[in-house]
This record gives sequence, C-alpha cells and structure tokens, in this order.
Amino acid sequence: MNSATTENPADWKLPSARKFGILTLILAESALFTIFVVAYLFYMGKSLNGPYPSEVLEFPLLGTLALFSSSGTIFMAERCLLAGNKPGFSLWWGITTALGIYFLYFTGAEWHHLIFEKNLLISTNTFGTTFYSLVGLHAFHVIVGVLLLLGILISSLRGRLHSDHTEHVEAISYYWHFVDCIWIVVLTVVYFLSVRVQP
Amino acid sequence: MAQEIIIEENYRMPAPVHVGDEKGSLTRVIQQLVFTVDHKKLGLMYIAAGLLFFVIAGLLAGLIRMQLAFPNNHFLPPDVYNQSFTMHGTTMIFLVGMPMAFGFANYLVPLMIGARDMAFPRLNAFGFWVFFFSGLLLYFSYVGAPGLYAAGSAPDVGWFAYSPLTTKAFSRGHSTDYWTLSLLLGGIGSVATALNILVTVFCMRCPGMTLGRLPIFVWCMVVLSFLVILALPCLSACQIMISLDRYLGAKFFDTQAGGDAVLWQHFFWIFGHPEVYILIMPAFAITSEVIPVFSRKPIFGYPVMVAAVVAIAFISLGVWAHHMFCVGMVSLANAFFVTSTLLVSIPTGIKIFNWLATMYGGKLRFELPLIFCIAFLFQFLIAGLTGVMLAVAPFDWQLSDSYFVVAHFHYILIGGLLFTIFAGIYYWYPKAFGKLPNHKLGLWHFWLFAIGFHITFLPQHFLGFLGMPRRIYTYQSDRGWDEMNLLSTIGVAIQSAGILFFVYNLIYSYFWGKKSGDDPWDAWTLEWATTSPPPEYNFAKLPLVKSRRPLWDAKHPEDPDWKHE
Amino acid sequence: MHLPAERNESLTKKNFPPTHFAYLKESVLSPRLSISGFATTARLLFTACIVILSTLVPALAEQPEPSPKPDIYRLTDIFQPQSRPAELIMEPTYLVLLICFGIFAVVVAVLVYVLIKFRPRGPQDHLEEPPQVYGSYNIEMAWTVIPCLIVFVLVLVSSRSIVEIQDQPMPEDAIKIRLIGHQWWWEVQYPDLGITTANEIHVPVSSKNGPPRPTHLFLESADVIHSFWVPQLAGKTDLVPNRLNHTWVEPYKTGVFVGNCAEYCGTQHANMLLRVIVQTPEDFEKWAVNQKQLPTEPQDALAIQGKKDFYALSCVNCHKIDASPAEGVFGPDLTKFAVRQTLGAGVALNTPENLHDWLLSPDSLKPGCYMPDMKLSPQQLSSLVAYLQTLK
Amino acid sequence: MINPDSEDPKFVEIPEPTGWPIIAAFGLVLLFAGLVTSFFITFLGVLVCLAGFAGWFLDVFPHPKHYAVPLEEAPEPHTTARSIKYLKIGHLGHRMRLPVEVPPLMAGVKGGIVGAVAMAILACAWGFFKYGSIWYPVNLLSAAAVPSLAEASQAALSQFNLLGFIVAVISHGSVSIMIGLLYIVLLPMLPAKFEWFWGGIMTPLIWSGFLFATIRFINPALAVHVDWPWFIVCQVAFGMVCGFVVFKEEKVETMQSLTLAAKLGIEAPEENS
Repeated sequence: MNSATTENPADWKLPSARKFGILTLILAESALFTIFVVAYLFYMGKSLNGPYPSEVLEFPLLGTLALFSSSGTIFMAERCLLAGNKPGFSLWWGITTALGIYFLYFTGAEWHHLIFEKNLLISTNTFGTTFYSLVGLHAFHVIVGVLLLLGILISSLRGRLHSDHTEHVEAISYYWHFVDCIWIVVLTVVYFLSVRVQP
Repeated sequence: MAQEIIIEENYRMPAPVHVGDEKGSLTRVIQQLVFTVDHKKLGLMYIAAGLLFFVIAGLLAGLIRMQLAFPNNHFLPPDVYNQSFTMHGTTMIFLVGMPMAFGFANYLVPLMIGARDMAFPRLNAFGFWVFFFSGLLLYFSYVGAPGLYAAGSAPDVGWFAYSPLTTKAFSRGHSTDYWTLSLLLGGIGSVATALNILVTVFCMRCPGMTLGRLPIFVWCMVVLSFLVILALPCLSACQIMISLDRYLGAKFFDTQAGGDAVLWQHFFWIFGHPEVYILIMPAFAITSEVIPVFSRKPIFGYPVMVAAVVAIAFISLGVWAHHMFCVGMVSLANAFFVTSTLLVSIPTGIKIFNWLATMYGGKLRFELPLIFCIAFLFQFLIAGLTGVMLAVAPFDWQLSDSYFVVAHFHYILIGGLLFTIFAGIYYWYPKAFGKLPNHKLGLWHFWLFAIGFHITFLPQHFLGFLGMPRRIYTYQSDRGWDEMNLLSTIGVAIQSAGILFFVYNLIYSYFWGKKSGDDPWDAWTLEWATTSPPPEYNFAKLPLVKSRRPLWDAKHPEDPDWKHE
Repeated sequence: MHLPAERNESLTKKNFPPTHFAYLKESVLSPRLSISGFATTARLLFTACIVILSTLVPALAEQPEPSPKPDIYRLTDIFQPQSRPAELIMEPTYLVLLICFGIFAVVVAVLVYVLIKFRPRGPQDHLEEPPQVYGSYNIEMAWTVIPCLIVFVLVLVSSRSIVEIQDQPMPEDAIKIRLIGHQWWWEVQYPDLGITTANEIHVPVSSKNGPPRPTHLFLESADVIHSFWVPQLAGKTDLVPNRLNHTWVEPYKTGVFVGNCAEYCGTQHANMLLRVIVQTPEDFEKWAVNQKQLPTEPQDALAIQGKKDFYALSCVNCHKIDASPAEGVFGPDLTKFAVRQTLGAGVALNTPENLHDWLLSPDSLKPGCYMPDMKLSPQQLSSLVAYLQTLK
Repeated sequence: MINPDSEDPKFVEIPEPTGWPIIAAFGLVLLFAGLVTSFFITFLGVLVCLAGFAGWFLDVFPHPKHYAVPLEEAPEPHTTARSIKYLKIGHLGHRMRLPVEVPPLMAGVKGGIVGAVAMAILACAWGFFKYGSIWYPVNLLSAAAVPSLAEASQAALSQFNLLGFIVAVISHGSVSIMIGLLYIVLLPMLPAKFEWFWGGIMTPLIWSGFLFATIRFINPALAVHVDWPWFIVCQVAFGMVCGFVVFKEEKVETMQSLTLAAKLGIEAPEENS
C-alpha cells in the first residue's frame, strides 16, 4: 500500500452523502417491508373465515400502470434537469406527481369498495389484517413520496431549484423507484399469488 | 457537497470554543444543549442520558434482587415485580445499551475519520431527541393512566412481549401500548442515527482515510449501524403489527382468530438476535482501541479482526431461532440453528485470541481503561462459553428460560458491554473534558464493581442448573435456591457501591482532576490529533492520513507505519 | 393417595422463617445438604461463602448422616436426571461442558501469563516501545481452524441428540397425556383412560432393563404460551395456543418430581407449579381406577351442607364435578380434588387449613389469580371445606 | 498529517444550532403519546411535528445554514519521548507480519484430501477383513450425527446406508481438510529432521488420545465398536501421508532457533537467528 505516499488529496473522492443516505434508508425500509411481506405469505390461505382474496381482489390495472409509468416520467425529469431544461423538468416532474396522486386515489377507491361493499375490514380475518397492513404501508410510502415530489415541484415552479439541487432530486427519484419496486413485490404477492391460493 | 461557502458578515450566535467548556449561566448551557447540532455535544448527551437511564434501570434491578433475596418474600407484589423486570430489560437494552453505543459513535467517529461533523447534523439532533423522548414516554407509563396506584400502567409483558400475552384479552389497559409506542418511536431515532453514522463513515472521511485504514472502532460502528439498519425496522414492523392488533382489532397475533403466536417470536428474534450483537459491538470497538494503545503495539491481525466483526454481524442475521428451541420447531430447523449459532463462536473466538496476541509481547500499562478491558476479556470469555453451551439445543432445552440464561447474558451485557463502556469513558474522558480521571477512585470502582458483579451473577449459573426459571417473583424455600439468591442480592449492593465511586470519579475529576494535555495516553488514532477538548470544528485543517496509525507516523517520522503496511 | 410425609410442612405458607437471620442459620445448617450430586457441591460452595460473609457460624457443620432417600425431589437439579430424555440430554451436555472448561482453562492461563510476563517493569520501561508486530498468518490460521473443528464435532453431536430426543417414536402402549396450560394452572387429561385432573401428572415408572414404559405428552394452551419443564425428567417444551407440541418422559424412579412453568405467562407465572408423580405400575393402575369413579357421597351433615352450598354458589360456573350440576370449564376439574397434593397449582399443600384460607381469599395466597373472592360466610367456608375434602 | 493542499483558513464553517429538530421530535412523541392518553394530544403532536419539519426544511433549503467560527491556535505538533525497540533488521525484515513466508493454503487442502483417502482405505480394509463390509467403518463414523446408526446392531452397521455415507463423507472430508490446514502451520514449527516423527506419529497420537477421552460423548457407537489399535494406525497413516504431501508441495523453511512464540508469529524474534 505504499501508493499512499503519493496520494494526492485533491484526488480524494467519496460518494455523495445524500445519495448514500437515501440508499441506506431504502435498505432499512426494505427490511420493514420484508417482515410485512413474510407475514402476508405466512397467513396466505389461512384465514378462518371469508372474504378470501380470490373473492374480492381485482387486478389493480390502472393504478399499476400509473405507478410504473411514473418511474419512467421521473427518469425523464431527471434527464431534463441534467440537461438544464428547467421547463421540461417541471413538466415531467408534474406528470410524475399527478401519476402518484392518481395511484393514491385508485388505492383509496379500491379500499372503499372492499370496506363498504365487500365487508373486508382489517379486523375481519387474517387476510384483511395482512392485506391492509401491507398495502397500507406501501400507500403510506407513496404518500410520503408524493409529498416530497410536491415539495420539489413547488420549488421548481417558483424557480428556487438550482443546479446544486440535482442531488436532492436524484435522491428523491431513488426513493420513488424504490416505492415502485415495492409495488412489484406487493403486486406479485397479493394480486398474483394469494388470489390463486384456495382457503 | 458542493455548496459555496457563505460567510455571513455578523453571525448570530457566538460559538463556545471548546465543547464541554461552556461558560455562562445554567440557562445558557441548557439553551446551547437543546439547540446544538454538534456531534460531540450530542454524543455526550447520549452518554449522559444513557447513564441516567442506567441508574434508573439499576434501581429496578435492585428491587428485583431484593424481592428474590429470600424465599416467599412479600417485598413486591407480583405485578410490580413483573413491571420491574420488563422495564429493567427494556430500559437496559433500548435506553442504555444502544444510546451508549450511539454516544460513543457520535463523539468519536467523526473525530476518528478526520471529519468536521456528522453527515447530517440536524438529523443527528433529531435522532437524539427522539430517543430521549421515547424514554420519557416509556417512563410516563408509571404516572400515566390509570394513575399512581399499582404503579401506574407500566408495561409488564417482558421486554420480548411474547404474544398472545400482549393481546387486548390478556393485557388490558394501556401498559403494552406504552411499550409498543415508545419502542416504535425509539426505533425511528435509532435508524436515523445509524443511517447518519454510515453516511458519515462512507462519505466524510478525510483524505487518505481508506476503508482499510479505518480504526477498528469505526469498523465496529459501521457494522453496528448496518445491523441497526437491518434489524430495527423488523422491530418497528412488530410494533406496528401489535399496535394494529390492539387499536384496530387486526389479527396478526390473535390466536383465537387464526393468528400465530410463534410468528411473533420469529419476527421479534429476527430483530432480537442481531440486537444482541448491536449491543456487544461497542465492547469490541472500545477493546480494539484500548488494548493496542496500552500494550503499545498495533492491533494483531487487523484484516482478520475486521473480517471477524463483519462475519459475526452476517451470521447473526441467521441465528434468531436459537431463542426458540423449546417452541417445538422440527428437528431439522433446530439442528440448522444450532449450526449457525455455533458458527458465530468462531469469529468471536478469533477476536479474543487476537486481543490476547496484541497484548503478547507488548509493554502493558495498567491504566484504568486497560484494567477494565482485561476484566472484559475474562468475563466475555465466560459469557462466550456459556453461549456455546446454550447453542447446543438439547442442553438449551434444560437451560433456556432458566437463571443460567440470565447469568449468561448479564456476563455479556455487564461483564462485556458495561465494563468496556467504563473503559471507554475513562479512556476518552481526557478527550472530552481535558482532565484525567482519578486513578485511585477508578480502582475502587473497578474492584467493587468486578467483585460485586461476579458475586451477583456467578451463582445464577448454578441456580439455572438447579432448575430455577426466569421471571418468577417468588419461590418456595425448599427448592435449594435460597443461599445463592441471597448471595446474588448481596452482590448487587457491592456493585452499587462501585457505581457510586464511578459517578463520584466523574464529578471529582471534572472539577479537581489533573489536566491531561491533548494526548495523555500517547495514542495513535486521529481523535488525539486535535486539542482536548476538541474545538467545535474538530480540526482546523483536515488531516491527511497515510496509515492505520496516523499519529504514530507523526510521532515517529524516522520510522512511520505507512512504509510497512 | 398418601402425602409424602417428609418436609411437607415447609411448603405451607405458614412456614416462613421467623426472621431472615434465623432463616439463614437454618439454611446453612440444614440437613438437606446431604442430597448427593452437583447440587450438594454447589450448595456447599455457596453456603461456605455465606458463612464467611456473614460470620454467623464458626465452622461449617460436618456432613450429617445421609437421610433416607426422599421420594419428593424438590431439588430440580438437571445434573441428576431420572428419566430417559433427561439422560439423553446429558450426552452432548457433558461434551460441551468438557470442551468449554478446556478452552476456559487454556485462555485464562494465556491471559494470566501475558499479564505477568508483559507487566510494566521499572520506571524507565515505558520509554521504549515494544517491537511492532502486526499479525501472523500461522497462528491466526491455527485459531480459526481449531474452533472450526470443535464446532464441527459439536454440530454432529447435537444434531444426533436433537433427533434422538425430539423424534423419538411413540410406542403403541405408551401412556398419552393431553396437557393444557391455563393462566396459571395445568389441566391434565388422559384421553385413553377418560381422566381429567389438574396440576399433577401421574405416570408409571419405567425401567432401564425391562420393557420401556414412556409417557408421551401432547401440549396445548388455552390462553398464552406456557412451558412444560420438569428438569429431572425432561427439558422444556412450550405450550403454545393454536399448536400441538409433543414431549415425552420415561422416569426410572418413583416419587414426586417438581417442575415449573418456564415461559413467562403473566402475573402468577411464579406459582404455576407442576408435580409429576411417578408410581409403580400397580399404584398407577389403582389411581387411574379411582379417578374414573364418581366421588364418594358426603356422609356427615356439614359436608352435605357444603355440597348444597357448592351447587348454590357460583362455583359451578367454573369448576366441574362429574355427574353433578357443576359443569364449568374455566377452573380445574374438582371431581377428585381431595386426592391432589396441592392447591392453586402448587402454591400450598392441600390441607383443610390451607383450603379454608384459599376459599376465604384466593388473592392473598396467590395475588392476581382468576379464582374470585366469593365473600363466603364462615359457615359456608367450613361446609365447603368439609365437602371438598370428601371428593376422593 | 498536514494536508498540503489546504490553505490557511481564518474561519471554519459549521452548521448553525437550530431548535427545529427537537421540536419535530417533540411533535412526534406527542403524536404517539396521544394514542395512550387523548387524541387531542395526537392532533397537537401532528401540528407541532409539521411545524418542526417545516422549520427544519427551511434550515437546509435552499442552502444549509452555516456560521463561521474563528480558528484558534493549532494544537502542539505531536511528539513522543518513546523510542522503538526494533525487530531484528535483516533476517526477517523489520515490522512485518510474521512469519514472512505465507504458507500455501492449497498444500494443506491437498494434504488433507490425500490423507483422508489413505485413512479411508485403511479403515475400510479393516471393516472388510474383520466384518466383511467396507460400510462398517463408514456407518460407525456417521453414527456421531445419525441416531438411527448410533443404536443400530452389528448387522445393520454392515449395510450400506445412504444418509450415513453422506454424513461420513462430509465429516471425514471437512475434518481432514481442516487438519491439513493445521499441518501447513504446524510443520514448520516442528523440530527439524524429525518432522516425520513429530508430524506423522506424535501429532496423530495426541489427537487420538483426545478422542479416546471424549469419544463416548462424541460418538457412543464408535466408542463401543472401535478397535483402538486399528484406529490409531489409521490416524498415523493420515498424519504421515498428509505431512508428506504438505512437505512435497512446499518445502517450508523451519525456524529452528526461534522461540515458540516467534514460531507462532505472535512475538518478534529478537536475537540473532
């Protein structure tokens, strides 16, 4: 390791604290989600009474589409920001925010349907318990994400976003991609697997 | 990190020059502590809060031991006893062990890696206050509803809170909610602080401080933070589930509605066992700094030591069910967890041997930190070996949930962790306050505490052999447990006397201690490169590091380390 | 069913030592020290410590004559197994103890050697730094490989032992018991024999030479998690709600073996005691036959009045007595109550005085237990005690 | 230690003290405390918490607030009065990991495997000649972990048992490789010229002694059925073969004149060697 003697401090490069921080946060959140996903899988098909997933769950096509496409739009927004195209950034970022809000609306509608028409409450059976807690936890993360997106959107529209905020924007986009990835897991476990398991 | 430097013409708050050296009225000091975002102040506040809670939990332990001193004792009613051991365990783990670790990490990690502060100083303050308030919330249960009678509604379900004892049916009122909510809150603070430590180490190192040159202390803190990041969210998930059960009638652990009681145990111990290694990490960290400096040799086998810590953390994520050998898992699962648990003993053994080898051939200086670390080696050895015994599932069927387990983990957490915390406090006391701790008082503290400790906990191994289960508030006089329980209680009194000496030493040395100078121990890591106590900005100029022992290089320009590493 | 005469009185609540000081003296000089095995050694050791500490007694009393073999084993010493599973546990136990003591001796010897050999010498000693050694591949390899070998052996042995104990096949003729944990008492059912009792498990003795006579227990819980632990007979197995666990015992000695609930289960976890009464096959048979019969009808007037009171009061809501209006399931089955040795899951001996106190105020004998204070009048108390005494 | 590139600043920027984090934390705790007291407190907590986070946000956006602290005198340069006691310069190099030669791991692995084969052949031969079955010793070995074999009869032990075979191969192989690894460390430390005696005979005898003492706990079946002379012959065969392979593979320099601690590498060799 004698190269140390010739090391130039000017060459000393370390990762960005914000990006590293958000990745660490994502790691922690993954651990949190893992437990809820495991709980869901564990109780899959073990409800003592109905309603069962296969009876009440419908594939959330529109919500899924909205969430997945928002990952693309946020990517476009980032590209615009790096290219210095501020109006383009605001536009794409705005679309992302709108898609996030639509997803929340969609989930809200789904829950309304389940609660008031299908009589599935969190206290109904273990399916209700694990379903609402897992999907709810994800929805909570979407809410936080949407708040962050809104914050950036407002700053951007007010012209307060500078080039040294690219790291903030990137960090938030990491988080948004993570929320998306979690949705893939939730989708697989809840809407693909559990509706196929007979009680 | 590319902010332009904004020097305001007239800044608002004149800064105190040295941390721990604030002048002015009490209100001003408090004001500065409340508003501070300085990692050193926050670190000291973490340690101070940890000591405060330590004393409270110690008093609870005293109550427990007084109740158990004699058979058929009526000193405490069963409810109060159950609340006492629940609060004792919860406090010691979440409000003493982890804050102490975070306190040391906060104070030392930026100094050791040559940084000016933590990566996110405000988040750091937030983390501390969330932890502190969560402790207050937990203790508010004593005075919260339904009132002061019957000791309020302090949690009484044990720190592990096995379901279904925590469901509404078996735990009425809000006592379990206090436990749940306070731990959920504390979890947020812990994750915030751990994240901060990780980011600081990976993104804020001074030039030349490569990962291969990090002090082992910092490595241990990195591993600790990773474990917190991975394990604490599992606990938070548990708390969310249990809160949903209790508030919204969810069925996670409702055994009447198809819920599974063992699932809670799995989830809890997935957090709970890494937690044990989170708690012992500071012990590894401090010992790995103290032993080399007071043996005057570099740590023996640095790469292996780092690899061992990482391996311990990695394996610790896969051993949780050794807490559950009795719940009736299939034999294959039992055998698997025996294997993974025994595997942990390999890197742990390597660490002990390497510490011994570090001392071998050195020139030992029996200062207070080294004395405490030697005691740590001895006690941690015992704790490790009793751990190996517990890992052998058939033996565990006899020993688990007996006093043998109590003795085992008190040897780890007191004989291991607490002794090194004392070593660390004595070692870095000059750093924080510029005064040397009093050696004579320290020796009194050491001997009283060590003797009291062994008198308290050694007999508990034998109580376990004699079939005394844990968490019983009383026992009948013909079970053969009488003498050893009495002895155990006597030991607590001796330990308390030791703690008095310790507290007195802290105060005495602060006011009347000998001035230490900047580098009293002739040490090698970067925290000693600045003044003691350090200025708010830590280093006027960020240092340039070329080896694992930067100060050795500075002190021995004729034979620096970097030529040989 | 006879009560073991020996030292029963010490179990009653009235036997608190008059003062702690006197108690200490009593315990130090107690003839109970004579029970052999590990317990004695440990107790002697610690008794000696107390003697030194308190300077109560000039010298430790000499070992008294060994008392006749007690048939109630309250010293739940895991190193004196009296049953096959407990003996099987001892195999890996002695191995791991041996290994651990070996490692302990070696490491402590090295530590002491290092502390002495490299201690500071003379005032000038600290002016020189020792040679700076960074590490050694050789020795580090050695102390990685050797623990690996040890771990490997331990894994093999524990795996064998786990399977041997846990997956023990159940013979056709084994006694089967359904043990149900309640807060804070044990319900014992013999499904094949049609017997229900509480807090006491009667099992036949087995022998090492003859055909084995194991008893298999199926563990369930009515509320929270409990754990079955009779140290001299078997290791712990939890009683988990919604789950059927299994363990077995095969005792080699007759007598009463004491155990505890070993998983924290709430307020009275401490007083959830369990007794396993190991009997000769003939005694066991006799007991089982008696358990299946209806209780004897009360003869004297007081007891007859007690029976009426029992049916009139709300006792019947929680307790069951065969062929009577008492059909409760929340409390222990009282059909053969008078045969049992203890009250309240072992909190006191089943004597008329203790029964009186228990009915008068369950909460003062076992604070927090679910048996309510029935606010009984003195007449009701004495009649109930008389009646319950007849349930044989 | 001195960073040559940094110029001499007069001020250092540090983050400004702020009350918002504690306010946010307090809001959070109120939010939770409300759940055990009154929902009014939760409501209050939400407000305080939002205020705290908003204030915090304004602290760091658009730029984190800093203030400048004047620098003080730099600390004394670090010196020490201690001199260094050097390792012997020249022979082994000074201040290095000891010993300088790194033993080749592969030699140990190879030695272990070859030794294992030799030992297995001998053991199976014993089984074949004495009981007419080469599976007999295999089953005996695996009885350490397989309870059905531990209680099996003579006849059953002579039968092929798949689980027993797997367990035996794994345990024999891994233990042999570990011993092989120990050999590459051990052999250089043994007295020169008689390595074959110390490594090939004495060491196997020593571990056979350990096994003799503990075998009834480790493997009761083996303890009952074992033929000790043959057992020891097998061990010695392993020791000789493994030691030979390790030696062939890498002629390791022995360190005859060094102390034991120096051979182990935990102490520096001081005098001429």
